Amino acid sequence: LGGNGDDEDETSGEDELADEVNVAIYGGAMGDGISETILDGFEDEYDITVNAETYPDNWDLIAQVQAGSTDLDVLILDDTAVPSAVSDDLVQPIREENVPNLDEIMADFSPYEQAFDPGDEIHYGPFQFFGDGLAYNADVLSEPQSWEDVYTDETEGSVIYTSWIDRVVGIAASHEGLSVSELDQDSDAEMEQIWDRVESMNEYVFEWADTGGILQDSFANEQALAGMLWYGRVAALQDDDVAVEYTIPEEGAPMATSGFSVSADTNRRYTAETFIDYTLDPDTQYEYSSVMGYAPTAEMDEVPELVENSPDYQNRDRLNFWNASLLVENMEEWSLEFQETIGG
Amino acid sequence: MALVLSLLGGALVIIGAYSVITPVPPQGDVSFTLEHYRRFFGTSYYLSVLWDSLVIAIGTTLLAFLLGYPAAYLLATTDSEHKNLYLLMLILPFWINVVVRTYAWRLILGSGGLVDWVLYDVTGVANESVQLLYSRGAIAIGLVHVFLPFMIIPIYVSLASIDRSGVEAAKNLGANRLVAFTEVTWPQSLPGVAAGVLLVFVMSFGAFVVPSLLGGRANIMIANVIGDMFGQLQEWGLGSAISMVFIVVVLTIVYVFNRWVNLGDVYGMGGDSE
Amino acid sequence: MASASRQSQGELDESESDVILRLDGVTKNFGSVTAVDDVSFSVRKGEFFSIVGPSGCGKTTTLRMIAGFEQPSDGRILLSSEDVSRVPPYDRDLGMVFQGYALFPHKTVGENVGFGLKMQGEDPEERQEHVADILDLVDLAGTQDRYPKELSGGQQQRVALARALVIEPSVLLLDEPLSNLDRKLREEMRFELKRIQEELGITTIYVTHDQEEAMSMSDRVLVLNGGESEQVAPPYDIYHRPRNQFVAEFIGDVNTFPGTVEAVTEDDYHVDLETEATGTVEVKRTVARNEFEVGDDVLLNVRPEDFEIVETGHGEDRFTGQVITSTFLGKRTNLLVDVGDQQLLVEASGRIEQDGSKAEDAITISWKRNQCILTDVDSDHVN
Amino acid sequence: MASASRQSQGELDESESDVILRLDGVTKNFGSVTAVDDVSFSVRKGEFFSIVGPSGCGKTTTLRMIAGFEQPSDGRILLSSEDVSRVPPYDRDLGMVFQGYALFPHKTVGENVGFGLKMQGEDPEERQEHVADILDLVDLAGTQDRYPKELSGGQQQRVALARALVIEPSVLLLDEPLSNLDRKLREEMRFELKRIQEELGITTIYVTHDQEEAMSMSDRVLVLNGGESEQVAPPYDIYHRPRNQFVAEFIGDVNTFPGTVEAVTEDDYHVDLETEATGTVEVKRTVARNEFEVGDDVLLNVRPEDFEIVETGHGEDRFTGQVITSTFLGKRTNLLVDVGDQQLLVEASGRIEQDGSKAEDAITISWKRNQCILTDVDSDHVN
Amino acid sequence: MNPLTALLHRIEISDRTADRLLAGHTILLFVFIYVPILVVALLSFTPQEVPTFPMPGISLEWYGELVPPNHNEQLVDALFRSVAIGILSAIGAGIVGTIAAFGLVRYEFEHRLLSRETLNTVFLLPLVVPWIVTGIAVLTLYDMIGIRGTFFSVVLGHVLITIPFVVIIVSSQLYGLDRSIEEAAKNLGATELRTFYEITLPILAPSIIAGMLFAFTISFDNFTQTFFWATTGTETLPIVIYSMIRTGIDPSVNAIGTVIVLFSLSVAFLGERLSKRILE
Ligand SMILES: Nc1ncnc2c1ncn2[C@@H]1O[C@H](COP(=O)(O)OP(=O)(O)OP(=O)(O)O)[C@@H](O)[C@H]1O
Ligand SMILES: Nc1ncnc2c1ncn2[C@@H]1O[C@H](COP(=O)(O)OP(=O)(O)OP(=O)(O)O)[C@@H](O)[C@H]1O
Ligand SMILES: [Mg+2]
Ligand SMILES: [Mg+2]
Repeated sequence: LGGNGDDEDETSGEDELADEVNVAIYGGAMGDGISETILDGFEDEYDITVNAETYPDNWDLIAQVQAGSTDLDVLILDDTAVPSAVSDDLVQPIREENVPNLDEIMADFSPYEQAFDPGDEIHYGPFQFFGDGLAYNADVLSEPQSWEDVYTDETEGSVIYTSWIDRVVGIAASHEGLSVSELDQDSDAEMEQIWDRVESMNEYVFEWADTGGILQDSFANEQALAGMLWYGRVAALQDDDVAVEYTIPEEGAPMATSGFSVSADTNRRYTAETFIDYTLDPDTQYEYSSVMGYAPTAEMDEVPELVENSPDYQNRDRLNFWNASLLVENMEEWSLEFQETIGG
Repeated sequence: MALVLSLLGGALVIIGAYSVITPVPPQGDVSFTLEHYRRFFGTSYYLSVLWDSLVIAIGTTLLAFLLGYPAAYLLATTDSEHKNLYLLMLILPFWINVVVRTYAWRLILGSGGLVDWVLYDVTGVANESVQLLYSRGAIAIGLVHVFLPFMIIPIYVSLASIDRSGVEAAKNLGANRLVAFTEVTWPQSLPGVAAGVLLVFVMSFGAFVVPSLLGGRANIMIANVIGDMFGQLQEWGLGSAISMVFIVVVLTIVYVFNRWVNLGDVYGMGGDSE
Repeated sequence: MASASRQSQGELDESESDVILRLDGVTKNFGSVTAVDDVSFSVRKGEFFSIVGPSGCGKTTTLRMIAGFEQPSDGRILLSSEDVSRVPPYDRDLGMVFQGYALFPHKTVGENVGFGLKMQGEDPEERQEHVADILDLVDLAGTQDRYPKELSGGQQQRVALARALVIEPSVLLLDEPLSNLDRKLREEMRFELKRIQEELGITTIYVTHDQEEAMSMSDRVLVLNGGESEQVAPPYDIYHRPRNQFVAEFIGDVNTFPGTVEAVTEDDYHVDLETEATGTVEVKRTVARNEFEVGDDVLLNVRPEDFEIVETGHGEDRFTGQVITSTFLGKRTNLLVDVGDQQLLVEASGRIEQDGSKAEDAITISWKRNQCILTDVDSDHVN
Repeated sequence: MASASRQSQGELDESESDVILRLDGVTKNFGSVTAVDDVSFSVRKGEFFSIVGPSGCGKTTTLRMIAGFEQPSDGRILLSSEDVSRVPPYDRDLGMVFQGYALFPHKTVGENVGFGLKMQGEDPEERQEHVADILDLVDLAGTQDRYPKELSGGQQQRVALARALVIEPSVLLLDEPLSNLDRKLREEMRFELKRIQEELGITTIYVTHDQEEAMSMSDRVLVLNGGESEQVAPPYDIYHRPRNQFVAEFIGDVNTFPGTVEAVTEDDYHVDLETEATGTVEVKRTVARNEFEVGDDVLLNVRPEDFEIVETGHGEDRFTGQVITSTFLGKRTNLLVDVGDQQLLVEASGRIEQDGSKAEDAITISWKRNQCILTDVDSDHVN
Repeated sequence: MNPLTALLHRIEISDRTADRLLAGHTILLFVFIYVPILVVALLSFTPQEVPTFPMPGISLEWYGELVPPNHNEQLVDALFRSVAIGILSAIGAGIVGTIAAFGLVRYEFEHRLLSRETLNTVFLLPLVVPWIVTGIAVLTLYDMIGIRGTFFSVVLGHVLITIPFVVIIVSSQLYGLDRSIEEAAKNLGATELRTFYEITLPILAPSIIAGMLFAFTISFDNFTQTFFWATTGTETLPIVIYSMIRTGIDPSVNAIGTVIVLFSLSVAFLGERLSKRILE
């Protein structure tokens, strides 16, 4: 089948750019940031219409794709969701020759190097990374060095974390000085340690929120004096003159990347790849990270000031990736354990 | 019409099938299994969430009824010409997205919120900061707020259709206002009460947004568990099984309730209730 | 102009000791509508008192004020000489039968009837006996466990009656209780009602728009018109000596002849009629309710049944005319007779068709002097 | 046993050319209830035909089958000699006035009345004219723009009538159109209806439970009872020569004396009454509708108005008795007279109270031989 | 008299007191309903990105997000799309629900399985089945019949979930409808169809509209199912708002809510004024 004749539509036009591309992104502030920099930039550069569809999080997106609803070409994913997306055939391999900017990614985050994209083929191109570090109200607390430092009389009932199970286990593990990259699947003792920690954290926690919005609001109106919040949101709160600071404790913290994958049933594969390539372009990343404050994955000589000040960027060595397959395997069990721990 | 019905039937068949096969969604070889149900019934946590949801739904329904009935009564018996406007005013706030409204409740109920401000900062009734969020009570308040019109409107309709001379007859026979109400008005308003109670109960039993925003993780309801199964946890089989159990539980309750107050009445069929 | 004698023969003496209910200048306004306008009357213990009048004349409103469902805008209502304006309906000790019965649809007949007793705190067993007794009285024994909708209209009406009666109220109020029944049943119920009323000797106030009903049952009748009281009198007086033209016309059919009082003798009025067919007519003074003077414009009314079909002949009390229509009604036949400048409604025996007088026939009719009604020309008409 | 002569004098000859509607053995079952049972009759063009009977006897069902809202379970309905069982209601060319008027509450009077014309596709201007004309006819000119609820009951009734008339239907069906009106208004409307019917010469089928109404307006009357046809005849016959005891009792009050036929002469039946007060009575054979033989048990019925109060005296047609109650009805007074083994209802003139006869008085009454009704003892009674 | 009745019997409440109590209760109820709405409205004027109380000042910034040229296109587009879907679904549910109500009330069901009770339950089902379940399952069906992701499929789905409201409200009025009015129309020459739209429909209009109002409300506010059914270009307002939850909703959403409620309240007030004008 050649590139001529009556088959000359988008499907067979393997190496041709389509007129438009449908991209799934997160909603809210991050969505706005992506939209303003990456999407608009891509549209301008390639004269392709980008249709953005926003999602609350990874799992909603995956559920929708699983159920069959999508005319999406490009999906946004966090690395923790990549293994299940790959094993459920929701995404297809990226043809490396079409995405030369994959090589720009620092080794730390490269899908070639990291366990989150198992197998020989590449399915995912991360464009930012961020830690699940510790945010705190600077009026009340001085900069904590350790996770332990935030548990004071004052913060009892004023700590907030998320209920996402990877974060719950990851942060509790970090408290114990365990790295989520190296959790021992077979060690009951480790897990027991983690659940005991969750239980003791729970005494200070007023809410395990399931949306980032609640995390952010809680810090903004000072209900939360300490807990989890991403650097990008902290930076935004600081703009609103909220006395909130962000740090990575010395025990370390879990980290994640966000990136794009090519949808398994797209018929604009080449365009999708071109888009991903664009997102990985250091210039694009520079632009994006200067707005959002999340650190770029590309190797670059100079990072924006906002990123420069980012504890995520400064303490990259304290951040650990998840052992994603371990996570996927145990999620339901952990989730149940977590609910029972906090619900009793 | 047939399209709509078959849509619903089809949906039920699919969920029913998902609850007894593996893997879900089906890929390659599919085999029959009762594992999903075994997991559900074997886990006391799921059962306790189901039970707690039931309790919250009943509490919400009761609260909505207690708040809604007198208002429906007043609206049904008033001679005000603005009656329709008042009824409309009950519904219009609900055109603000439920998330936005529920967020507003967070600001009212949370510590540092409106209630706290009034009770602690201004009046000093409370001697420490008041935190009403993250409790079953907060869920109930939020749910009542969301579902109140569904309680009020049916009760209003049924009260408005009662012949007022019955109350006068009762008074003439020596009943004071309260007795005339309990003996005459109340029993005749039961069809509307049944409709309202049914709607609010069913909808609050399956509530999703309000518990997750107001109740906190420790107080999630069954729909949140189902949501997790289809979302974060990717356990569609278990999610389908929980859904099937939930549907059966609701339908059983609805059925028992209907035996008690004749469903025909709910639809205004009137007639042979005993 | 006639000087109407305002002495009202139907009214009771204020001091009369057995007055149980008295309305004293009672007025009721609904916004700008005056539903009842300065109405006064008294009802004696044991009396059967009816209120009649056209639709919207204020009958129901009057009854509702007595029952305590409305407050008079002005005037007083006295029950057993006590002003009841501050007494709520449930403390007035009045039984009421509502126009639409107002039975409790969700209660059985037994529960409906027993409701008042329950309110009085009577214990269930006694109550059951009482209910059974009263159901017996209204001929509904054994229907205790049925629901109102399982009964026919007439039976429902009797349940409503039993419910009002069982509490042995001092006064029974009835608002058009028979209006929903068919003619046959209505007549039966009328009879029944009267029997029960007499058996129990209960004071009864009865609202109806059916004149015949009011007359057949009542000791006295109040005629209301546009909220105002037109006359209070026993049925015979209301029918034969109405105070004014409104009452005359409302309470039955009349043939009206305008005229002028020509002379007044000790016994008679000489009335000069304006019709061609007859000249001056002498009317007994006792027949007229009001006093007239020479020169007063009056109306002379003859009821259809007061005409007689006679052999041909002449005279001032005779008319010869043409039958225009003849309507067979069973008991009687109504003839519409054209007597030149007027059409007269004449009631004849029901067998007249067989007897001969059919449409198109010429007949002669006469009426008796003392069987006519003389009213003031300025008084209201039925519109 | 009496051999009733089944020749029905009210029925029309099948072949008669001006029959517009014919029911032929029509039966209607609702589940196990037989609402109408093998009813047959024919209606002539221009005729005013009434259907009467007690509540639930099948009047409305019969009318609804004619209109096409119900299908007969058995039998045929012919309109202008054409079987209409397959013709939907909107193609039957019948006007109908419903019991509750069934006016369209959301349309003005003009739109209500014009609805039928609109369905016929008449253009708006012509329609307006037509509507105005017919509203004129029913005396409602100028009410076009009002809504039904803004009219009084009587006016609504006339709108319903106008709505049915304006399409000039071949037959007009009326289901108790006057039952919701008060007595005065009902009598007026009766007259009005009859006038319009005659003016337009329109065939009319009129359902009522009011016997007097049926008789006063109709050319012929059908009496239904429990779904079955009891008699079809002109009013006079129905009243004075009822086919059986049911019709006699339903169509008016009767005083009934059981007896046995003792002898049959050319002109008379000799009936031996079982009452003590009277012995054998001779009744003209022409008076009885059915033929009787010697030994037949019969009922002899006398209508209250067929009694006469006479001077004291004796004889086989006289009763002397005690007045138990006397009910003043205006036109007339009903006396309940105790004559020993029976109580008789006697109708006297309305002035009797003044004339003397009051309760407790002894009076003598008589009746005329040829003014009685003889029926088969086995026929139905009004229950 | 049972003890409760006996107790109540002893409580004398004058009509005035009772009316006041009721009025007081109802006013409190309206306060309860409107307090969160007021909070939403207040927050729409905050100058902050993450609103807190007390507000540090007043700003119209978030209303700027709604009006061109600097408007948040996604949000505003979604608003108009939601209104369109809401209206179409309300119309759809109005039609289907009315027909269903007719079937329920008018049709004589003889079959044991197809009884009125069964059908009543069937029409309640869309309420009973957890929303996420209908969301996913119906989506799977859409995928099978190939209408997934279309605007039509979203409307169709909304019709499904809003039908119960129309059915309940319409069937109760239909039950009380005097059938002789329809028969009168047929008697005057109107065919079945003509009778329906000339007579039945206008008379049922109030309850159909009430049912449609509920339907619109449900559709306008629905997230769970719509999330699965909608796709690029068919996202509704709730979906856009939900997608913001992950990182925090900005007050432009409050501004939208405020505009919606103010707009609909004024339409309601005006409507009431107008209808009174017309009636008088
Ligand atoms: N609640 C009310 N508000 C305003 N007007 C009223 C009210 N109740 C009665 N009216 C008016 O008062 C007048 C008298 O009404 P009422 O019901 O007493 O008449 P009625 O004699 O009983 O008539 P009917 O024979 O039709 O029952 C009527 O004009 C009526 O419209
Ligand atoms: N749709 C129906 N289903 C079952 N039974 C019916 C139905 N319609 C009428 N009937 C029964 O048929 C009988 C005759 O009813 P119909 O309405 O014809 O009486 P009617 O003579 O018009 O009475 P009324 O004077 O009370 O109006 C009654 O026993 C009634 O209960
Ligand atoms: Mg009245
Ligand atoms: Mg009937």
